Amino acid sequence: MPLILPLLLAVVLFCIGVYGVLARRNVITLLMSFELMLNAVNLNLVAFDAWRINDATGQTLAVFVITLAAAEIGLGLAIVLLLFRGHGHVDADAARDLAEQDELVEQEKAT
Amino acid sequence: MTLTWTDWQAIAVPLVLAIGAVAVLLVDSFWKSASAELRHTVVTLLTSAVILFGLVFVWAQRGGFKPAFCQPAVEGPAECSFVFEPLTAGLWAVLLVGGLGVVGLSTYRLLASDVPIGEYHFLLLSALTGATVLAGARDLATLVIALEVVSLPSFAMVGLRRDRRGSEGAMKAFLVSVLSTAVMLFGVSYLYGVTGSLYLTTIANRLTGLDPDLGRVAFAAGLFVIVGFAFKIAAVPFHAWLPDTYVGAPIEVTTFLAVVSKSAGVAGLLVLVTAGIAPDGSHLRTVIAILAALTMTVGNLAALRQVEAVRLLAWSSIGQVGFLLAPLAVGDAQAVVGYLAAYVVVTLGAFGAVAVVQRHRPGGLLTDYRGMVRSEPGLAAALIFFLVVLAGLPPGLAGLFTKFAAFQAVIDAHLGWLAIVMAINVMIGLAVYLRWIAELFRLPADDPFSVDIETPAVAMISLCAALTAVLSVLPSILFALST
Amino acid sequence: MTTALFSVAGAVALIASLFVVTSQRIVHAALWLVVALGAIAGCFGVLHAEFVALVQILVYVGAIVVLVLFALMLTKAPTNPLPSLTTGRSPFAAVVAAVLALILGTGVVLAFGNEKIKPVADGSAQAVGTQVFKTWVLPFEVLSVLLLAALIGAIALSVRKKED
Amino acid sequence: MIATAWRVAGVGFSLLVVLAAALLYGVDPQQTMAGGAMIGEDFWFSYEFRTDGLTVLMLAIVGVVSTCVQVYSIGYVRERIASYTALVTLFTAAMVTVVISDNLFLLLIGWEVMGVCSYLLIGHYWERRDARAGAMKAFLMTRLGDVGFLFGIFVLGVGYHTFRISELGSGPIEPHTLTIGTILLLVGVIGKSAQVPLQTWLPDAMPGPSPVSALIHAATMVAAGVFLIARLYNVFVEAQTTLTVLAVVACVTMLFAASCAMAAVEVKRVLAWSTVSQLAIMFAGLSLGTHDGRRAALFQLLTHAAFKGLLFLCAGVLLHQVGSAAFVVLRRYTRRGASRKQLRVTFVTMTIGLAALAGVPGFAGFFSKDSVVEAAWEQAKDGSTVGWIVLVSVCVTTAMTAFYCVRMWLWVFFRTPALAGAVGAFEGDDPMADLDEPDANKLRDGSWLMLAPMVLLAIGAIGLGYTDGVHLNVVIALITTVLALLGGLAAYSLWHRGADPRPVVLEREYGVDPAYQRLFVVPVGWLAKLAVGNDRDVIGAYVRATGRAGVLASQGFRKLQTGNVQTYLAAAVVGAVALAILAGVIGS
Amino acid sequence: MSEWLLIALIAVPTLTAVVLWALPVVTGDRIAALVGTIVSGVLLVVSFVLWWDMRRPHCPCTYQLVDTYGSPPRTVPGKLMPDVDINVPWIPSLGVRFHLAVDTISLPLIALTALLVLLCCVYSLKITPRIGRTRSLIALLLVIETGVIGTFAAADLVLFFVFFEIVLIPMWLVIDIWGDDHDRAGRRRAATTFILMTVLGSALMLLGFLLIHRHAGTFDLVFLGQHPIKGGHGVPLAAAILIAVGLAVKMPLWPLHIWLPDAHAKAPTVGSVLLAGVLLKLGSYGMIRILLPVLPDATATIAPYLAGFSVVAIIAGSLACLAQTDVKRLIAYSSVGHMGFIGLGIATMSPEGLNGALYANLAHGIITGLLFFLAGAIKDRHDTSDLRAIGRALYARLPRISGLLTYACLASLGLPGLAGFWGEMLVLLGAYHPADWLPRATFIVLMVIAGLGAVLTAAYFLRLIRELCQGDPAENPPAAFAVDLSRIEFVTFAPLVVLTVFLGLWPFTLLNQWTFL
Repeated sequence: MPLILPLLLAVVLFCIGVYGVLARRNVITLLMSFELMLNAVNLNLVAFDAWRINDATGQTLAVFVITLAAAEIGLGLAIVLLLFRGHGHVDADAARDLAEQDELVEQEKAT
Repeated sequence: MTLTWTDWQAIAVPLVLAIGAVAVLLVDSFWKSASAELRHTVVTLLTSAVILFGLVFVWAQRGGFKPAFCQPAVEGPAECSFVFEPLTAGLWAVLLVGGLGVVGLSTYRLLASDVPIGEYHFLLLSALTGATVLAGARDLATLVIALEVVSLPSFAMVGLRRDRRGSEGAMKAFLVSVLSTAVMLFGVSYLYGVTGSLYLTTIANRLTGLDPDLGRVAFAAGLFVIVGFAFKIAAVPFHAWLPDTYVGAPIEVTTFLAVVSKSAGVAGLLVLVTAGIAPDGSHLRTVIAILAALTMTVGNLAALRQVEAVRLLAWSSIGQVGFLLAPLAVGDAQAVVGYLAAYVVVTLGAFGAVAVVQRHRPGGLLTDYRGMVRSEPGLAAALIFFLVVLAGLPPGLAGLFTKFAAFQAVIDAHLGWLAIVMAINVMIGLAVYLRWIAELFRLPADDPFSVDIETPAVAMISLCAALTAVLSVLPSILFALST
Repeated sequence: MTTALFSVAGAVALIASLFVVTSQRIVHAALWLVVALGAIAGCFGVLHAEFVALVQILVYVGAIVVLVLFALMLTKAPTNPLPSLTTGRSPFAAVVAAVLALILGTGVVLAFGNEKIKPVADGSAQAVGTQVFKTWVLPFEVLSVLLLAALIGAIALSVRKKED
Repeated sequence: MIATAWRVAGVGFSLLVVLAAALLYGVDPQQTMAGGAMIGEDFWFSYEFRTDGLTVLMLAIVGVVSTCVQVYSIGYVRERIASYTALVTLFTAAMVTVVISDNLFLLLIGWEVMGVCSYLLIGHYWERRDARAGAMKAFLMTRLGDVGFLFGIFVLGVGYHTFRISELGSGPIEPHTLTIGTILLLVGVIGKSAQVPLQTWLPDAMPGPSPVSALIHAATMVAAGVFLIARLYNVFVEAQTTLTVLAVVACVTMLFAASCAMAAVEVKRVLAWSTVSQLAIMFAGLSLGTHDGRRAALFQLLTHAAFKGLLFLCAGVLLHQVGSAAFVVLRRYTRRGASRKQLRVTFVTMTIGLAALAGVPGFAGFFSKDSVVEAAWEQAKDGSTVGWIVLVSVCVTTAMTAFYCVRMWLWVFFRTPALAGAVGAFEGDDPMADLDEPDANKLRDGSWLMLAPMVLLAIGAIGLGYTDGVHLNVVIALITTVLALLGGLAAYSLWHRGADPRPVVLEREYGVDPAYQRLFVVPVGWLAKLAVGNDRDVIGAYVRATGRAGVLASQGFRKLQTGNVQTYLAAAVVGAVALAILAGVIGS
Repeated sequence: MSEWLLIALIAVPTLTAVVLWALPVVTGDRIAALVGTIVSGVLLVVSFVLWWDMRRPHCPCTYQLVDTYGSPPRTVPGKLMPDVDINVPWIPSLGVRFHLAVDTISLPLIALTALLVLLCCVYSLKITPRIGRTRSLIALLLVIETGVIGTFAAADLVLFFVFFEIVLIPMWLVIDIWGDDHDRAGRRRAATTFILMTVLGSALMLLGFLLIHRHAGTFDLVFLGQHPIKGGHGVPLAAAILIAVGLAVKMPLWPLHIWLPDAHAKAPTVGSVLLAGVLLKLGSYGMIRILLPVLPDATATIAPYLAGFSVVAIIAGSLACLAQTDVKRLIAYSSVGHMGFIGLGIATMSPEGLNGALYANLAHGIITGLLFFLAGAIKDRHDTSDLRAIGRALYARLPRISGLLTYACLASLGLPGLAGFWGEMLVLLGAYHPADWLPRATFIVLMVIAGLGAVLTAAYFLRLIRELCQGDPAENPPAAFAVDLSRIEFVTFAPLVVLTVFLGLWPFTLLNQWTFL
């Protein structure tokens, strides 16, 4: 089996994830896209492990990554819920309370 | 494998920190009978004790060299996951001092009242655990996971006030962080694929003399790893989350982000660079240099017209990171650690002063600081001193000499263009801080500024000022940290 | 044989993940994610990384997706099609992703175009276990700290404030 | 009280100079020095002084004229006495420094301090616009010359490896270095002595107090140029080219200035131009490059000091009594010889002075001028072009001098017999002016303090001609006398007809001043505006633009900070891709 | 003993400043000024003691003087000949040492600094800016004194840089707080432009220092003076250019002078005096001390350009003065011209030119200090420094002050017999007779242009006198001024007046200091 096959799949998955991160609005969908990206990583790790070394280091790291992803998702969803409580929505691009406040500049100029 | 005594010694500090974290959590959770004040005091003392232990340990072991979690390698020396060496000691000292400062800043009645104390200190200690591990990590798996241990608790802390702004800040930081982790891991997977190892030394060995096609992949992989760290330390163009998050978070957490979280990122990057991912002459160093130039320029320029104190500090910290990246790009650990140390102490002080003012003037505008030299001369003098150190002018010799070391590193590495960019940025940076200093001297438009400052804050700020003063008189301490 | 199997699983994963990022129903997206992750688990299986595949199914499909679905419910996500789920920046995002794919793909093909893999069939679970407890003790332990911290953090964030 | 003290000190100092001259007379040349430092690899520099015959001569002139001026000023100057007296004293002291100095830089100190003193004294009446402008012009033009002088010092000093005057001229030097150095020195001399082309300041300096004019014209400032060339004569003699240049300059100047004087309508202005012209005669004598020429020039300097000092003091009385020295004003007092009678001493002494200036035989000016002509003839005889040029020029100038002296004398003190004014006459502008008879009875001759110096100088204007012993070349004396007579007759006949034709060219003094204004002053004004504009709109604009760019960039970054986390992510990903591409470019 | 005196020179002012700040606010401004006066007076005495001490035969430079009396060698000029020498390691890992040393080049400048600060403090006893806060002003002046003296005494490049930078923030505060009280935005802009341009310049200079360090492995000026860096291109050239640019900003040379007019015009009187009298000297001193001895070949490469820019500065500064309508601004621009002369002198690399530059440094400090004091006196009385608003005929209104102004103008335009002359003369002589390795024709052309610049200098000062002092008093009715020249002003100005005459008439005292060049 050619090594290139899983690698290309990983690349495509990763880029689909990137697309999702940039194109989707709901934070939960963003999290899903991140999962795709992390899976691309795992695919790479497993494929490389199988290709050359075969000492299961890659697989171990893949397992770590899965765990890590779980931790991230857990905290992430907590943050999402918090966001929802505060804002009433979970759209990433609509939470803009913290943007630069232009009226402050005007206020400063006035004094 | 069996853990040897050396292994335990090497990871003693992170271990104690982790245990301390759990202990703090337990104390807070199960001692509900105590008053809030008492509980807060005990928790603070416990946390401080743990961190102080770390500092004492670092001081005691400062000259040692202890590789841990080692694995006999197929060829060459043993591969180790973790190394305690002078560089680690220096980074730990910086990180622990930063953590201690944040704890001091979070003492009773200084910490925002709606932040749960136990969880806050637990998360703080967890992140510190991750940071200390990160500074000693010598394999990619540990590096990545330790970095996550720094990041995730930090974001939890950002949202810990559980309000609208905090959640937004936490969300932004979190999203960016996850993306960066993904990118970094992607890079790690390729590095693993190309070299077949996760140990930094082995990777560095195998990276030399690669086939050009593989070399290109390895380069992209290294780039991705560096980009991942660049997200964490908010290097331009991966910086945009930082001001929003800094503003959204409670100010103590902002301080934590600016001091510990950022230092940890720098520490990780430093480990990567010095351990050989980006050896001398590698184009990755050029990439870091480009990042440095971009970061300092954009950070300082953007800080130029800020009207909020915290946001100004946020942008200026981006600028400072740019300066940090410059010696990093040439692998001068001594200069990086020195810079980091001065930056940490001064940032702590500056944020401390801002925290004191913010509690009386929640708007946090620069105009709130007007007339402070008259009404609060001591606080104003301290704040001016910190700002001057950040700008790198006398009397802030600590700042001056750390910048000087950065310049020296860059010049010695023949990066003339970067040095010129740095010189220009010294000017822009000065302009940033001067605006603030000028506000302090201006006569207030309305009621004169006055605050009642609690003893912890006074102690904290005085300590920072004193430490900065000592470092200004004897800057050699800064550069002795990592040697 | 493995190539064919892998191709099928990969194609499924690909298509499913495309649906994940394009579906206008957010719940559908979540379900497509299950399919995609399952297919990737299949890929792992083909590569004889059975342990990873199992963990994948267990953690992802079993835990994470359920978590996601709960979150969707808690945030009152609508089940009807929602065109606004994808922002107007999607063409731009597509271009960026395509360029990235092109660069990475070219690099990968150039570097690994002629390599073959022969996955060994003997149990990967044992190998992984050995690795975890022999070599990667430190990251493993740190990971435990991470999980604990994330857990406590999630709880701390989720607990409502006292005055609420 | 303070003023009196100043006056006493001033007169005392002048008398001290006279005393010094008297004591030094006949004493062997001496040299002393004070201080000292190496100012370079091989230049020793200290204050060196010397006394010799020339010094004594100059000290005598300076002392006497200065004493006269100081005494005269007691009666003349009524306001700002302290500063006036102090400056006149300083002026004298500076000239003394020039005279006794044996070091070029020390000489330069005196040289320029004189310039400053003249500036301040010309601007004594700083309320008046013409005084302000004249003072400034005087200083700037002499300063321009002084820069050349300084460079000349460099050239000669470095050439001879010494800045000591008495050592100059000895030792090897490249001929062209010598020429350049002397010509540069000449520039300074031309500026100081108001020779063409730096002549315009001297007539404009006339708004200053008359005694000061006397001091400047007779003994100090303008004479310093002549003194310098006389002092450095052995150097100048070596440089033939320079002497030729000097001759040309001198001849052009004497004719130019005399012609200007012929058309001037104010007593002091006539005198000023005559000074320029007379100085040119001295330079002409020096330019001959012979011992006789130098001697003649110094003789002329001596007599000129007497009669020109006298004339200015007389003009001062006129100014003091009448309030103006313009012909047209003075003429109103001529009915029935009022001014002659009321100002008897002034009239007599001024007549003597004018006679000396015009070269009437028997008066001092006659002898000194003739000695120059004689020296020129000695040269011309041998076929020297310079000699011929000088000879002719001086002769022509003699006629012109006689013309303007007689013209002035007549128009100022005598009523024209003609009934109505003819061409260019002074009443032509205002027919009623003649009827507007001022009260001439108020005219007084002034106090004895003012008259005594005039008398003293009048005696000098006659007697000094005989100090050198009378050795007339009869032919030359005859020729010059005839020429002077011709000039005087022409003036008389014009006056008699009530005509005073003043060609426009001469009245405008050849338009040199406006030309300079257009050529130098106006462009400098433009350049000044340009420099300010350059600072404001070019360099300043860059600085401001940098600041503005910083602000704009800052605002731009603020705008980028939209709060939308997805734009942040997009920027980051694009950044990463860009870095990847960049890295690919670098890597390949 | 001398070492302690030198340490005291640097430490005492700062310590006094700290004490002043620490004193309670009720401490009167007068007392602060008095303390400042006493301290800076003591410093002046100390600097003279050091100077006198140096002339004793134990000092190596004195031997030098005797040795070279007859035929001094045309060696590398500006080299540090340390007399008092303090040398302790400071930051070993960066190669930085705390190395102080003074010689006859630096001591006169130190004395000048002490003198001007003393006069500023004396002046502040009675006359203070309207904004008050004299205590802080005095303290800042003392800090500036530390920085300046430290710069003059530094024998280590990094130490030089540090002291160079110490001055910035105090000066910025002085301009920003006590500056022109009619134009808040203007004085802030001026102060900020000043500090930002200087900081950029000094950062570039630091790059040059680091290049030297990379090349020679040390920052020590004494060592570098004994082992100059050879080579006129490549790294030494880059270092020389960077250092020259950095110092040129401070000096300031055209076209980097743009900060100067505003800064001087907006600063309070004492600020202007120190800025013009002392701070500008840091640039020229640095050139003499660092560029010439350490990088002789590279300096020779850039010297013609340096000279060219200096001459442009002379001409452009003088021309700009001709069109100014503000007294302080005019004097500020005149500094551009004068510093141009100094730059030209340094660029000649000849003993004459360097003597001239050193002399002009001191003379300019004294004369321009006096000019700014006088401009301040006029400004205090009219509440403006605009010529048109002040009106003419100041001779009638303020005869003594305007008389002194005339005197100072004459001194400044380089009248022989006053201090300004010798510097300019020697510089021009140096340009006529530059070092052997420089293109002589170029320098002679530059000398001629600079000479014309001297005429322009005269022109604008005379214009100033004409526009300000002279004029018809009837047109500008005299305002009632309580005093013409107050006693404190007299006391303050008198030393400068006397020194101007003394240095003008007796240049040998100073010139003999530098014969070891």
